[in-house]
Amino acid sequence: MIRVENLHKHFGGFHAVDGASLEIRAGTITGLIGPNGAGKTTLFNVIAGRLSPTSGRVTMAGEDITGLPPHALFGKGLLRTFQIAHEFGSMSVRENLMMVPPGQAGETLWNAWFARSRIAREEEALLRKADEVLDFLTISHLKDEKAGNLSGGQKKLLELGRTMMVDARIVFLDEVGAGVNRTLLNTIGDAIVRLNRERGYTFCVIEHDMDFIKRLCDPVIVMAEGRVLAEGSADQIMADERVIEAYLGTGLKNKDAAAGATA
Amino acid sequence: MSDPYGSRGNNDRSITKSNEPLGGVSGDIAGTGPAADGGAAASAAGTAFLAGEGMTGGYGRGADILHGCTVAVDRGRIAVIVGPNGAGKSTAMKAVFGMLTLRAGRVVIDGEDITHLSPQDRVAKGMAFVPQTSNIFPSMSVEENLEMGAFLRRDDIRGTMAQVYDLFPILKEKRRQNAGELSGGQRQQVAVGRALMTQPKVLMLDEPTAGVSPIVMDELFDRIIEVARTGVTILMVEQNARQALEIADIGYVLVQGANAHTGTGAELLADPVVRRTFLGG
Amino acid sequence: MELLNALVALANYVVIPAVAYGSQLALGALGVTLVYGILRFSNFAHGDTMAFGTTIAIFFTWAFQGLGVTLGPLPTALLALPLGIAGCALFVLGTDKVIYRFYRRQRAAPVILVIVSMGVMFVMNGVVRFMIGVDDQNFADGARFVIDARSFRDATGLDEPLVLRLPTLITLVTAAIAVALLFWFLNRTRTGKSMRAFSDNEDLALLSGINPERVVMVTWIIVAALATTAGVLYGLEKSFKPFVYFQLLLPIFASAIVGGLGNPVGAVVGGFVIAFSEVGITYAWKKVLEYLAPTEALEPSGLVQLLSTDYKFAVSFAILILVLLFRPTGLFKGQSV
Amino acid sequence: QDADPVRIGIILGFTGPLESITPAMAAGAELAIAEVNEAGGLLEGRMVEPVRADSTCIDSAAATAAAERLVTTDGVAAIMGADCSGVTGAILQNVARPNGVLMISPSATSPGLTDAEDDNLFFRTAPSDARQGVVMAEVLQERGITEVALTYTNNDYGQGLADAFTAAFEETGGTVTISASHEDGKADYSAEVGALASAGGEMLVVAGYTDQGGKGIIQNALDVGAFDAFFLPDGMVGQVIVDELGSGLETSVGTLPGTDSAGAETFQGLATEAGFDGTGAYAGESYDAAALMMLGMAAAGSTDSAAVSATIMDLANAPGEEILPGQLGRALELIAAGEDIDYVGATAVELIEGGESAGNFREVEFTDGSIETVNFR
Amino acid sequence: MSAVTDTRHEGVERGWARGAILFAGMAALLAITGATMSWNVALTVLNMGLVSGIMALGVNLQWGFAGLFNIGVMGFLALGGLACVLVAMPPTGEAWAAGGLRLMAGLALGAGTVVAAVLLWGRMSPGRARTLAMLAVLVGGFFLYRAVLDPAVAAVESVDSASTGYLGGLGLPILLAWPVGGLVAAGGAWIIGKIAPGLRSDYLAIATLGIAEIIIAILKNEDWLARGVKNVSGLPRPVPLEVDLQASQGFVDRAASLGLDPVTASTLWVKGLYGLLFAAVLLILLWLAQMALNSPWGRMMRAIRDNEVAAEAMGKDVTRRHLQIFILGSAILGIAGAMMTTLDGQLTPGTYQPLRFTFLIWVMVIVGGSGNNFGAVLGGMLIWWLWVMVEPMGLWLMGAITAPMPDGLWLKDHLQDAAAHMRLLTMGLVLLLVLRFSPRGLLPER
Ligand SMILES: Nc1ncnc2c1ncn2[C@@H]1O[C@H](COP(=O)(O)OP(=O)(O)OP(=O)(O)O)[C@@H](O)[C@H]1O
Ligand SMILES: Nc1ncnc2c1ncn2[C@@H]1O[C@H](COP(=O)(O)OP(=O)(O)OP(=O)(O)O)[C@@H](O)[C@H]1O
Ligand SMILES: [Mg+2]
Ligand SMILES: [Mg+2]
Repeated sequence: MIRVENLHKHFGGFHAVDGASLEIRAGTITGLIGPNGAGKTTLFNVIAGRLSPTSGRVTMAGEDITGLPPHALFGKGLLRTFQIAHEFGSMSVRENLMMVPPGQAGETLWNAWFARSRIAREEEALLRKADEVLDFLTISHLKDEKAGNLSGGQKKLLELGRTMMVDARIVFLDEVGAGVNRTLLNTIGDAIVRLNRERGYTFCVIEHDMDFIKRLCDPVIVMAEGRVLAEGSADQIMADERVIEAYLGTGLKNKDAAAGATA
Repeated sequence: MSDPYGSRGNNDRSITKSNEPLGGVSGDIAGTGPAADGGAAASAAGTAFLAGEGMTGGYGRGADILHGCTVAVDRGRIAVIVGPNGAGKSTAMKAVFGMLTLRAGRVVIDGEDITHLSPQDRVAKGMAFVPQTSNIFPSMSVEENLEMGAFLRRDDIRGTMAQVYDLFPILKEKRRQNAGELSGGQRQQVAVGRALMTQPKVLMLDEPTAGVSPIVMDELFDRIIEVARTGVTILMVEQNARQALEIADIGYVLVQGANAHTGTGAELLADPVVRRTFLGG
Repeated sequence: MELLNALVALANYVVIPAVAYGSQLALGALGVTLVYGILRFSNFAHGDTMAFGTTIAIFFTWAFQGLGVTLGPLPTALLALPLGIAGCALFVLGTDKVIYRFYRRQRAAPVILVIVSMGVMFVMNGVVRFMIGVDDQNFADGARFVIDARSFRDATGLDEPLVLRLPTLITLVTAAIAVALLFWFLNRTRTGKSMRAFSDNEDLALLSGINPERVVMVTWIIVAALATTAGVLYGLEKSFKPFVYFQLLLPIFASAIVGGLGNPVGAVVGGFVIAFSEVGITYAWKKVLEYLAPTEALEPSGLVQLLSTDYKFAVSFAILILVLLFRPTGLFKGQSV
Repeated sequence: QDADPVRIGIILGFTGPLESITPAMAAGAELAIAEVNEAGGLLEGRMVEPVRADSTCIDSAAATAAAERLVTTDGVAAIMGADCSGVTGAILQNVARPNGVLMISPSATSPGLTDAEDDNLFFRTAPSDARQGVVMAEVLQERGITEVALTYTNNDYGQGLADAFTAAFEETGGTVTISASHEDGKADYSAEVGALASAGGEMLVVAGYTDQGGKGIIQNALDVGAFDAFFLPDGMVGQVIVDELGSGLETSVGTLPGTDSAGAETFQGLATEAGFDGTGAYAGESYDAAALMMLGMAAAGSTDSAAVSATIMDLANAPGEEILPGQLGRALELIAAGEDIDYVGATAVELIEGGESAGNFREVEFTDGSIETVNFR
Repeated sequence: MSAVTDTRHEGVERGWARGAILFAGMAALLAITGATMSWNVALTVLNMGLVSGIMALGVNLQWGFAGLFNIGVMGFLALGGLACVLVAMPPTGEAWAAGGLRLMAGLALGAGTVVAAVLLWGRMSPGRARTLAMLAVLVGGFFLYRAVLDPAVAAVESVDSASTGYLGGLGLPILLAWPVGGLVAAGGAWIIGKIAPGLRSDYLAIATLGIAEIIIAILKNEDWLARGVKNVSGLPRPVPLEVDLQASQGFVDRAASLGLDPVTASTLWVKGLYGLLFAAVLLILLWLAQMALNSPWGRMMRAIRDNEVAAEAMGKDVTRRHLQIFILGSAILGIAGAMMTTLDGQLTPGTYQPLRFTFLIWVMVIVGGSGNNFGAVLGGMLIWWLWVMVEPMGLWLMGAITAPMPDGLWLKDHLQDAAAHMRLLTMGLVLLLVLRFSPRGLLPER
């Protein structure tokens, strides 16, 4: 679905993405992991049109989409969430969702003035849809709250919720799990799987929670220092020496000591 | 970004307000919360080094978020708060740090009631806090961020800074870069590093590991244990609850602004209800 | 010789005036940029703050002159400057206490503060006119020139004069010192860094033990010092008139913005960009070309002026826009709240 | 008698770009009013009361509202003002004409106002630009100057005068090397001076105001040694500029309205006594405007503007006994006695068709820090 | 949680109540003005207040809806004013004959040069050749343009320069100038939006300010267009002249039957007519703005204002929407500018000063409550009322202060000399007071 070819993104002298080539195959839930600063978010930003690459090419289903603006990519069914939540702070939670669907009749001024009833019908449907999503995310009691007042985790949920408002072809999730309660994250994981199976969405998921990755993703791509370090199934990856050294580590050194302290 | 004159930082106004004096706080702490088995918490609060007791309050003039919530931790121990999103964990932390006007309850450190102190004064008392969001100075360099952590210190800070760089090697590499240009996990490391620079007596961390890679997370938890061993009292909120509870001396589960479960980290981890409902099975 | 004449003409009519005006703008813009950088709003009262500080300095200058105290070749006003700064600082601190602080506590959006500063501007406007009236005030004394036209001609034998005024020189030196000091202060000192921290993330600054009231106070004092210095130096070189000081606001803002808001170096460079584009673009090259033309026949018949001076503001703004097109947050990557 | 006072509106830009000129103008008008009151008032002892209002000079809507207040609330019988042409036009069309109120402007010189529909309610005591331009050209020609640079304040006064002067000067065979406008109240005039210097000329003609951009230009030109001789038309001639620039003007000349009558000097004396600068731009014109309208009321025997305005031309022009500043009492007596007067005033008022001043001019030099009349034209 | 919805609903109701009370208060202020000063003054203030309300509405559209910091308001108002001249003044046949067509050709050449350069830039591949080619087109075009234009301008301007000296207008009814003013301003905004689509916050602000200054410079110095600083006065009016009414027997009789003298009746009648026209325009625009704000379109705009990056990622074309709202807001400003010029009856480029025509409008929007259309309109009317009333208020204040002082005291004289400046001081004080008690504006955005 998405193919990245020898992509570079430089900030001044720093090579945040340094010749990454990878493919996200249609119909998969691809995991993208790697140490902090590996260039994952930067890669997302380049694919989603937020940053323009220094060099390299991105194609979507064979079509060159390098350098297209984000809104155009959204139109092609490419959705993304932000690692650092980007909510519309002064709008209500529900409005945050209702604004998402593209091509709403009411987004044209003419209709806003002269086709009020058509808009009303459309809004009705949007409202129902939004409420469903909020129910799913367990934040429906907050639907009229200003998004800026949400808790850290709730904002991340809202990020996710926005991608659920429309039919997408591919969704990029940048650490939706960080700050989200694990029990809820499991539910979210189930939903991702369902969307993937039932509606054929492709997902690309950045996450540091290996349980989550293991449960959902195949294949998993590991990035380090702006390049692809390894690719394979979750189990393969987790057994890979290089990945363990660069990313996973070997667990708490002081674990026993910690237990001691508790006693 | 798009709002040239939008506000910066978070929007809760109460932060800069000095706390108004509270009239007639009842000492009856255990009775204030609807906690299921919050009793342990309440009793622990009596002697703890740091305690927020029966805290009730919310943002500005809005509805109460906290309902008689109690958290307490002994000197040199680690307390972990877990709970669903929006339970009021961060709010509780802010309340302990004086960034929220309490309508009832009090905050005690080392036997001294500090309910009326401003956040600044609490910093002077040796408390340090890493907020969950906007926890760095984006247009200052990494090194300056760390320096700001040590703002109130008069002694030589180079040693501490070296320790922080040891803990987070990537920060040393990026020390001249503006913190706002860092990756999500790197920012988080800066935020924790800033708090460590304070050399606090009490270290409060709101989800320090969110977005941090496993290897760094392990380092971080290790470091927290080490820090606690030096006598620093630690209060943290975590969603990586299982790892966090493993190192916790005491754990609190908050639900809807009230204590739902309290126990040692191991107890909570062993409790199937807690595991299923809050720790993701 | 001819070449020298051409160069001297250019220096005298373009370079030196632009440098003088540029450094005046720079000093003003430093104040604007500092308020923007630390307190995060565009302070419309800055022109009137300059006028206020200058007014006080003028009163003291007159007092000193009356007492016969002077600085020799230097203008007496320099002696009165610290007192003007003190008075101005007191006033702006008072303003902050009574007015701005309330909105800061309220966490009001910066645009509210902008409008509030307009309110302050109106009030200061009245206060200044009440104190010193609306007229031109000339308070310069001491030597006016470092090099004057006649002695330059006599000394060099050139046709063209070259003039360097003492206030110009003082302004230039002061602006250079001020920007260096400010840069050093903000980037190297604890207080300076704490001010930047406050501007970056107010809540976190609080959590780091930074006292916001102190930050604000220091900011205002520096702003008062910059504003008064800028006002006095401008007044020495040209003259003091409240309305003109208000009018100075626009080029000062333009300088601060084109340089990149919040950046002291940007403010200075911005000041020179604005000054040079105002003075330079509309220059009529006739004289210079006459000197350069090898034969009479080649001398220009017209003025050789790109655009008439009618359009000098338009041109300087056009250049400003052009700069912003290529650098949307100013030459030195300014802040943008 | 304690009859109702006759009110006269004085609407000038007390705030805004011309705020430093207007106080002396208002004082001039009020001087005339005080003089009339001293002489026993108008229309069987009614005192005259000035009511000030702010035209802001630039804000037509605010000026209109202020004038509306003068007319409909304060009930002024006539308006002395306004100063800037824009607001003057707005007040004339939106307040004075609809309410049929007489208006005499001391300073609005826009040629456009000449043709404006005014129902014969509008007069000006400021001299015509056209006439002054010719006078200026004559003076220069007699002094043997054939090449000048010209800068003018970018408003109708400046531009009108510049056009008139250029035409007249070129007719006499002179060359204007450059004609550059300048904006008042700006921070820096180096660009203008640079261009003017580059164009060159024996003299720099500065058609501006004493304490506005005009002064800035002269100061700048002197400082950088671009010009050392200046020609100053009426707006530029004032004690202020002589005081401030001192010896810099030694070789300069100027023109300003006036006849060989002692009007101007007398007025300056009176002004000094009253505590303001009588040489300020348009101070004399303001005195004359106020004086004329009061004399008109006396002559018409009422405050009705239609009646008053019918008398203005007669009063201002010959024949009749010449009236100088300080002689308003005498004028009132003459009028009461039914005799003809010719109001000369501070600026040698002579109204021509269209209700504006024909203008006689004095040629002045600036020696030893004072303004000396050397010739009359 | 229904409690949340309830409080919100309550908030909305309270908002309405507050709005109603404040507007009633505004009406009361005008009524008091009418009763104590005169109804003519009250109507004068009301009329310009309505126009100010429209101006504030335009700024609010840009700032309150979309967060675009436009401080070039003055320029758009001036463009509206220019439209009045171009539409309503009679054409100057002689000037047209002297060089009108050549002038038009010159302008077309200028525009053509720019278009050619832009096309070239788009067609050619990046590189030095492109830069050189474009420079060549621009420089060549510029000289050609000047060569054609300059003589034409000289010819046109020399036609009876004291009273015409310009091309004149189309001689159409002046009411037509209002929509045309909107169009002209919209055109200006379109150009700006095309040139500087990426600028934000204060950087956009200074760019718009610059463009406004450029527009004013052109108006002041291009005499062939609208006489420059020589001003165009005597614009036709959409309502009858007072003097004509006073001369009409029918009107005088009707006035007499109401117990009014002809002067009062005619001035009030004319002002009333203006008021009706302005109110009609204001209501239409207010309705349109309100409908737009409370629609998915408004929601989208608020989203863009809140977070451009996220809005872009959610498929909204931020640049286009910014351009759209910038044009709309500017068009409203253009309409207001044309209305103001119509009311003044003249175009005087020298009077366009940022303090009055940009910053004061901003004060209106913020004091009224940015993001709230009714707030903006209220702010427009209130601040205008103040702007006019602070003068007598200031004088009164000074009078009250100096009254107890003995005559001849220097302080008294000094104070009385400064009385005129009490105007701005009072304005400042009232402004600070209002913002003190409602820091988010009188009618804050909900
Ligand atoms: N605007 C920028 N300027 C300079 N360097 C940048 C910028 N943005 C990112 N970087 C650097 O690029 C590198 C990659 O950042 P990126 O955000 O892509 O990492 P990541 O893989 O998403 O990490 P994390 O897991 O912490 O989110 C980091 O080292 C970061 O410091
Ligand atoms: N500034 C604020 N103003 C008003 N309400 C707020 C504000 N911040 C948070 N809230 C509300 O308070 C409740 C508790 O928020 P809090 O941030 O304490 O949750 P949390 O337990 O930290 O959740 P998370 O795990 O998602 O961070 C939430 O419902 C949230 O909507
Ligand atoms: Mg990332
Ligand atoms: Mg939280």
